[in-house]
Amino acid sequence: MISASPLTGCAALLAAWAFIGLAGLLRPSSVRFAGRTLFPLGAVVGLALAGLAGWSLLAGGTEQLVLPLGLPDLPFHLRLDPLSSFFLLLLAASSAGVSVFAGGYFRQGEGTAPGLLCLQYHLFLASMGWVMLADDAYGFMVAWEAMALSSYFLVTTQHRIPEIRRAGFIYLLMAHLGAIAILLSFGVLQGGSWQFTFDAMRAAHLSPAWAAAAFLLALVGFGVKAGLVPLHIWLPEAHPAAPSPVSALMSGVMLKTAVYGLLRVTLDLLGHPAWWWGLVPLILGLFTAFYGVVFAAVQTDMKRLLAYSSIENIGIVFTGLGLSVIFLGAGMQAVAALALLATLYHCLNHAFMKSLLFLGTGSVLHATGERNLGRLGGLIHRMPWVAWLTLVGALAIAGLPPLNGFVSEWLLLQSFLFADRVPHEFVNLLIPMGMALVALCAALAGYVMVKFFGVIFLGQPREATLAHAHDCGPLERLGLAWLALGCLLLGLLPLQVVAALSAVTRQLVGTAVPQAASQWWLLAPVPGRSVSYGPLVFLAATVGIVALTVLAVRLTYHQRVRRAAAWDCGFGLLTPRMQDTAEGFGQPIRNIFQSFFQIERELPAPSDRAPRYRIAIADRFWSAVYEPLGRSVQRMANAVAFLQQGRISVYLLYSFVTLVVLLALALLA
Amino acid sequence: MRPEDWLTQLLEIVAALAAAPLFLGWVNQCRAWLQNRRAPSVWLPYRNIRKLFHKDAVIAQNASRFFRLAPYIVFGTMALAAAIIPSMGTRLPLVVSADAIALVGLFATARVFMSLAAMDIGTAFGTLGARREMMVGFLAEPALLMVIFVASLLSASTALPAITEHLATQTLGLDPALAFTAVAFTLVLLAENARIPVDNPSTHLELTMIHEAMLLEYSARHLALMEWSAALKLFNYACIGFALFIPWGVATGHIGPLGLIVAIPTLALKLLLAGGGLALIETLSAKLRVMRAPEFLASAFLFAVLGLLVHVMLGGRG
Amino acid sequence: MMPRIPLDQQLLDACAAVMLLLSFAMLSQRRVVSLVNLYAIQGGTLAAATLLVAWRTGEGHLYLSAALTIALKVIFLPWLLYRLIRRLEVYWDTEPLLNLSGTMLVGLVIVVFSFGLAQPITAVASTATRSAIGIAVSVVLLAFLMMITRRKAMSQVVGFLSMENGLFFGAMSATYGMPMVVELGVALDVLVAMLVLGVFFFQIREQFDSLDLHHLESLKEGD
Amino acid sequence: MELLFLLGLPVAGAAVFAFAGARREAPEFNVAFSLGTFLAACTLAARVIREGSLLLWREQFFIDPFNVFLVTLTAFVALTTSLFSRPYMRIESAHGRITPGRLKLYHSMYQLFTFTMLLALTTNNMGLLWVAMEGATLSTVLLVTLYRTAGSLEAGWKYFILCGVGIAQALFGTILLYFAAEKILGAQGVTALLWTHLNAVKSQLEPSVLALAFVFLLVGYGTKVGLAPLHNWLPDAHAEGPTPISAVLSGLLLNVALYAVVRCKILVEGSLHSALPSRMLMGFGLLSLLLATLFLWRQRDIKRLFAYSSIEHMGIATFAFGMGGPVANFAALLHMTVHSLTKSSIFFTVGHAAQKAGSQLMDDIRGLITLSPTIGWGLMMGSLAILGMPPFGVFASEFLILTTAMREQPWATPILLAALGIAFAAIFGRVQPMVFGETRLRRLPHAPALLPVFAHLAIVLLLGLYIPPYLADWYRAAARLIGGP
Repeated sequence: MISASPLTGCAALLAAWAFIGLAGLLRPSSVRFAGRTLFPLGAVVGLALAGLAGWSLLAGGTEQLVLPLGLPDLPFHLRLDPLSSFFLLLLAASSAGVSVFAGGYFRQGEGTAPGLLCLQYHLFLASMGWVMLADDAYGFMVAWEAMALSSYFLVTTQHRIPEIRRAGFIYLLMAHLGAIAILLSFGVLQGGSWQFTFDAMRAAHLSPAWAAAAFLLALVGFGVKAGLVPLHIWLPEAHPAAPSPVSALMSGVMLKTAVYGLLRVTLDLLGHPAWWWGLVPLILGLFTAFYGVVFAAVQTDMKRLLAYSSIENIGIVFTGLGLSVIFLGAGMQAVAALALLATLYHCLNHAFMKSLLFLGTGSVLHATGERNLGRLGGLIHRMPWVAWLTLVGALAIAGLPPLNGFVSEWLLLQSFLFADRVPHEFVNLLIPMGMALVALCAALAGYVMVKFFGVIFLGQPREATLAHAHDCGPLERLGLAWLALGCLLLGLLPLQVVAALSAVTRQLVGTAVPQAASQWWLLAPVPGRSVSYGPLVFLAATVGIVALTVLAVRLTYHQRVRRAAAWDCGFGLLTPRMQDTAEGFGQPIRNIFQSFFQIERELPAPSDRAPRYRIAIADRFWSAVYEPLGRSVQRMANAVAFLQQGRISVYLLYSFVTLVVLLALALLA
Repeated sequence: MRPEDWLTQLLEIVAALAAAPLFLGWVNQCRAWLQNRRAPSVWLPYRNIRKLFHKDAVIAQNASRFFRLAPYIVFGTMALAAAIIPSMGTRLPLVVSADAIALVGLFATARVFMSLAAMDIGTAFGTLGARREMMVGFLAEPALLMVIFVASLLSASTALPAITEHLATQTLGLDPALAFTAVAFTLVLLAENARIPVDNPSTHLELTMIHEAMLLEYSARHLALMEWSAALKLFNYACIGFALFIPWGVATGHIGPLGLIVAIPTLALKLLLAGGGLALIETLSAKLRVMRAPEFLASAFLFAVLGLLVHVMLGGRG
Repeated sequence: MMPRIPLDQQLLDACAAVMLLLSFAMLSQRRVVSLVNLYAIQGGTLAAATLLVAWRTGEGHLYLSAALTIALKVIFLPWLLYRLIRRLEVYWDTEPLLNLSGTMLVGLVIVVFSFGLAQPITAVASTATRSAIGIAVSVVLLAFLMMITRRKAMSQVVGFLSMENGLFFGAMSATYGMPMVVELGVALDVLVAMLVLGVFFFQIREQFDSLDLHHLESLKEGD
Repeated sequence: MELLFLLGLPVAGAAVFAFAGARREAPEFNVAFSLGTFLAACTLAARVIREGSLLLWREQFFIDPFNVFLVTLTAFVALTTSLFSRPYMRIESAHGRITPGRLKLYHSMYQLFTFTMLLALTTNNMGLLWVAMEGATLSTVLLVTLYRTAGSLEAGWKYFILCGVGIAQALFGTILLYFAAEKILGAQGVTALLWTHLNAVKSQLEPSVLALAFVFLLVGYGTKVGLAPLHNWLPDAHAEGPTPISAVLSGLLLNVALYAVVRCKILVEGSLHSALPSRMLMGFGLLSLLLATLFLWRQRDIKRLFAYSSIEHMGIATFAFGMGGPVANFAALLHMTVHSLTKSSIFFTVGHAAQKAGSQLMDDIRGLITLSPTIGWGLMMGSLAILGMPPFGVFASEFLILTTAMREQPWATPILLAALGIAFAAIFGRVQPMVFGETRLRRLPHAPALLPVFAHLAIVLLLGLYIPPYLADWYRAAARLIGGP
């Protein structure tokens, strides 16, 4: 019954990942075997999968497959349609780079044994792939939780460190709660047909109330995984705790599985969303984006900074998603397609940019053993490869043309500009504010990235030990280069990407964005408006002018350059301590958005022998939501504990009373 | 695209490169007049640049390649920006490849490279300048975007030529939305070009300076390029302002010699007026403390958003 | 003139009344030895009632069960309990958790409730003894109450046993007894239970050297 | 014939061990007897697969889809537990916690307990069912007090009294059932207590009487299921007895008691035609779930922790039976199966962990995987499985239960959500530091038994991904049999 086809191919490749992982158990403690053989192999599988997924995305077909596994009445269904192909592509393409990097990254004696690590890592990949292929609720949930579980074990690789254990615990707890919410949403979706296949859910007819309930449940469930504020608290804990390649996968890919799930439920299974649904993800997304970027700006741990920046990007993605739902509900298919396009594009971009950055931090971590920005600096001299490749990611995520981050933000803003066409006055007013917020977030992202790159790689080394930092190995370079190349190409060939994505938009909102311009290098997707963007020309022009300038300068003027000590207004005794620290760089943001943070300062007194300045910034949601929650549970637990005093007479009394009460009930009934 | 379009394109770039320092000089001269000082020559910026190009470059030992690359990048982006702003004609070949949002992106690129370069040496002033520059930037950039969005909502496009053509062909009348955004834009222009009240281009007082602090380590040709691109930036902002708010006179449609004959003088006139106005503002206002700058820019942002809301509430005419 | 109730019927009702009376007596009795006496008498009454019914209905297995009752509940178990009491020197129970008058009051309420409970059953019962079902229920629940209120392990056990009596009485009066196999099984269980308890008492005794239940209140949640 | 072996072997075993239970190789014999029982159960199951339901020995015994898998499961868990208790008991005596005499008692009672379980499952006679349930209490009460510590004695006493009293209520319920039945089936109570006959005529039974009967039966057997607020004996008995007993109590006794409750529910519902029994089950289920999770929150003793988790899961299953209908019943049956497998495997690992730490306090157990990875991973996996993490089978049942509840009883879903969340936080938050982190545990004199642990987990994993067709058919048939409101 199983014949050769893209779907079976993808399934086979996922299985291959799983087997590579299992192979790790053959020589669990051998770094060479896992690193030099298995991880690169995994990367190759990733490339193959990417090719396959890309091909089926362009083909735009849909095929299904039923596995002889699962519950008796509900075997695992698989389905490969444009949407899943796209996210598979995202997963495979970015994970290829990460896997290669990981091959060079993992060292001996890092908690979990390399072989086991390899197993968990590849199971993580495979389960993510399965999530995107699953076509029934049960299979989806199994894959979903398998993903959470494998990533949990990866996060707790260094399980001897209490903070990391705590992070893992919070992560898995939140993931579990989210999973239950998703499960309940599926319970609504099956619409009493007791068929848990997605086909049945597509066919089921739900009353508006039930449909809304399903949507909101799904939003909560997937929102937890995506890190939507206020469900985000696990993310800044777990992502930094994991080894860098894993952080890269979690931020770059795993968050997107949540987006995939929400898209699947909202636009595919539910089908006809009401326009007001979109407001929820729109508002939440905007808030998330802003919250994330503001917190990223004040972080002092480089991986936490990136984690918060992931929150920001997820916020932007959800904004686009909400926007497209609103447009769709208002019957503006073409614009909805544009917004959806922006969403998907941003997912793809973020997968590459964020993975790249996390891998960069990984190399820095290995070279210096430092995560604290306050102890880094000047690494561009010691590790040029990492520095320049990371720079690409940083510029991309800051949304600068002609790199990829800019394209998706451009598309998003373009779709925002249709706000005044929505036939709902209130929304008309609301959406421009959203546009303003998105602009602000984009600008702040630039701030964050200048801080990130500048403090780590530029300036003078803040610690003497940094002088011994070494550049990363060949495998790591390969991985970084692959991702950087991705950022560049996605930025330069938007038209081709958009063309590939049109199959997805066609599947989800029934239409693809138009391509007004005839030139292959010109992106003009905006329906009914003559707006276009041609990054290739853009780049060519810039490079051209720069080259001309350089040439002109070289030809006309002498090349004499003298090296001297830094001028610094003639101030001689320059020490590295005089540069801005990360705290210093975040200070304006701290002042401007004071109300967001829960700040505790430790200021030195004038008389201090060893003056010390410390500042700790906490997430308000902990103290506002989660700690009270825990306390109330504790209180309830204490309250009920009173019931069990150890007195047998009391216990007998319970039985007696129960008996009497039930008898009375039975008599009355 | 016709060949003469390419010609206009080239003309614009060259004109911008050539006129930018002059414009800067003009502004300084006006300022001097208004402050009863003996005005420096209008050509001073040119001499300055030329002098710098002849000097030997002195670079700090721990400067990386990035430090030397940055000036060229900044200069290149500014030149490209000049190319895509319809200051004389709207039929520009390069314009199709970058709309207003991309233009803002270009400015952002320049800013990021400049700040990173400033951080490269690792001096106190450099990082301080970079930080302040980014702080100004992350508030000014969205404000500028908002300004542009209002215009593009009016003209249903973010392509600058389209905006200009639409506004130019519009019957002259006061649009409250545009009025608001005009105010916002002026504020942004002041902030982005390191003018009073946000920054003072003619001081090296470390506590207050922003833009200059970033250039401290540069010398000779690198500094020249930086100065030049600063001038270009001012010029570009002025041209954006014209394109959005007083687009009349810009040659729309396929441009002929006649069109240019009208366009060039009008542009010159506009520049003269704008320079005077700018100098006036700078003279009348006092330098703000750096910590007040965010409030200043927030108000700019507010004006822009108000313009947007007003536009929407009055039922967009887009 | 009212129809004359047959003699055996009167006797049966008398037995029922005695059972109830005994339960109350046990509820109030604080001397452990006399508790056991009461229990033995209750067993005897139960046996008598069983015999009466057997004689009246001529059901063979009821004779057997009566014999079983006498052997187990009138002779063996009381004997066992006496021995335990002597060996462990537990003659008095301390003040019950609920004082006497209170217990009595609750007991009365329970009796009323039981009659209400028994109504639907007696309504459909066809046995001559159906009127006794309510009594059986109240015997069971009173024994329950006794177990709740007592503080000494020994008297709790007696309560447990008298609950067993109530159950048998109920079975007898509702359905002329259970199938033989069941009755045997139940009897066996009671027997084993008692033996186990015997072992238990000694274990508890050697652990705490007393059978007071307040020793057995350390495993708990509340603190 | 198979039935003879199934019931005969344990009795024989009990008799043998009563004399030879203290010998050095007694544990091996214990395993042998359990193995024999298991084989008998397998042949029986095979026969059921071949011929369908069976009525044996003048209808006194019967095997139908509802109890066949429970019989097999019981025999299997009894076998694995005996495997586990081999090293466990040796280590205990090496640590000097039990004497040879008690070892004798232990082995003999262990077999007897197995017998009562199997009898309760296979008998067709409600009276015998009661007798067997009481027998189960009696045979385990002395095992709970095996260590003769103050705590164990207290636990044993509470176990004895509470279950004794409870079971007495069940007897009264049985009497009422008989009373109602003989009206229809005639006296000479040979057939009147046979479940099959009762089931045949259930619609004619007097509703008012059956309603009362059900209350008594529910309270009676419910006490042994551990439904709140009748559960108070359960944590003490689990925590104080030797771990193999905790394993079989959680893994088998609770299942059998629930089985009895459901058997009664089938009859009563058939006669009542009202949702009363279902409502009562749902109420008990949710109450147990909620209370158990709240108690979980403040546990310090590891065995108490998992005892409460047993209450929680029994609550879930009861709730599912209460909802009724093919899906929920199917899920509940699956849940009974996977819970008993998972929970017993957890107790296996817990037992060894406690031996390593020399204490049952969770604060004393740290960093298992650093010292003995297998036990550590076993505990981790088991806990994750019991917490409903896929791809383990517990997730499969909870998946069906939750989705059903979302459609059928939406009002209950917030409770379920909260309860599952709290349970997860409570259990996983304690298991993680026990498994991970630095360690200060000691080595054991005998190699721990790992086969049972991973055998159970493997089966649970399998059930999450693939349920054998005949098992599925049994579940379906049983689900149909149980029906619903």
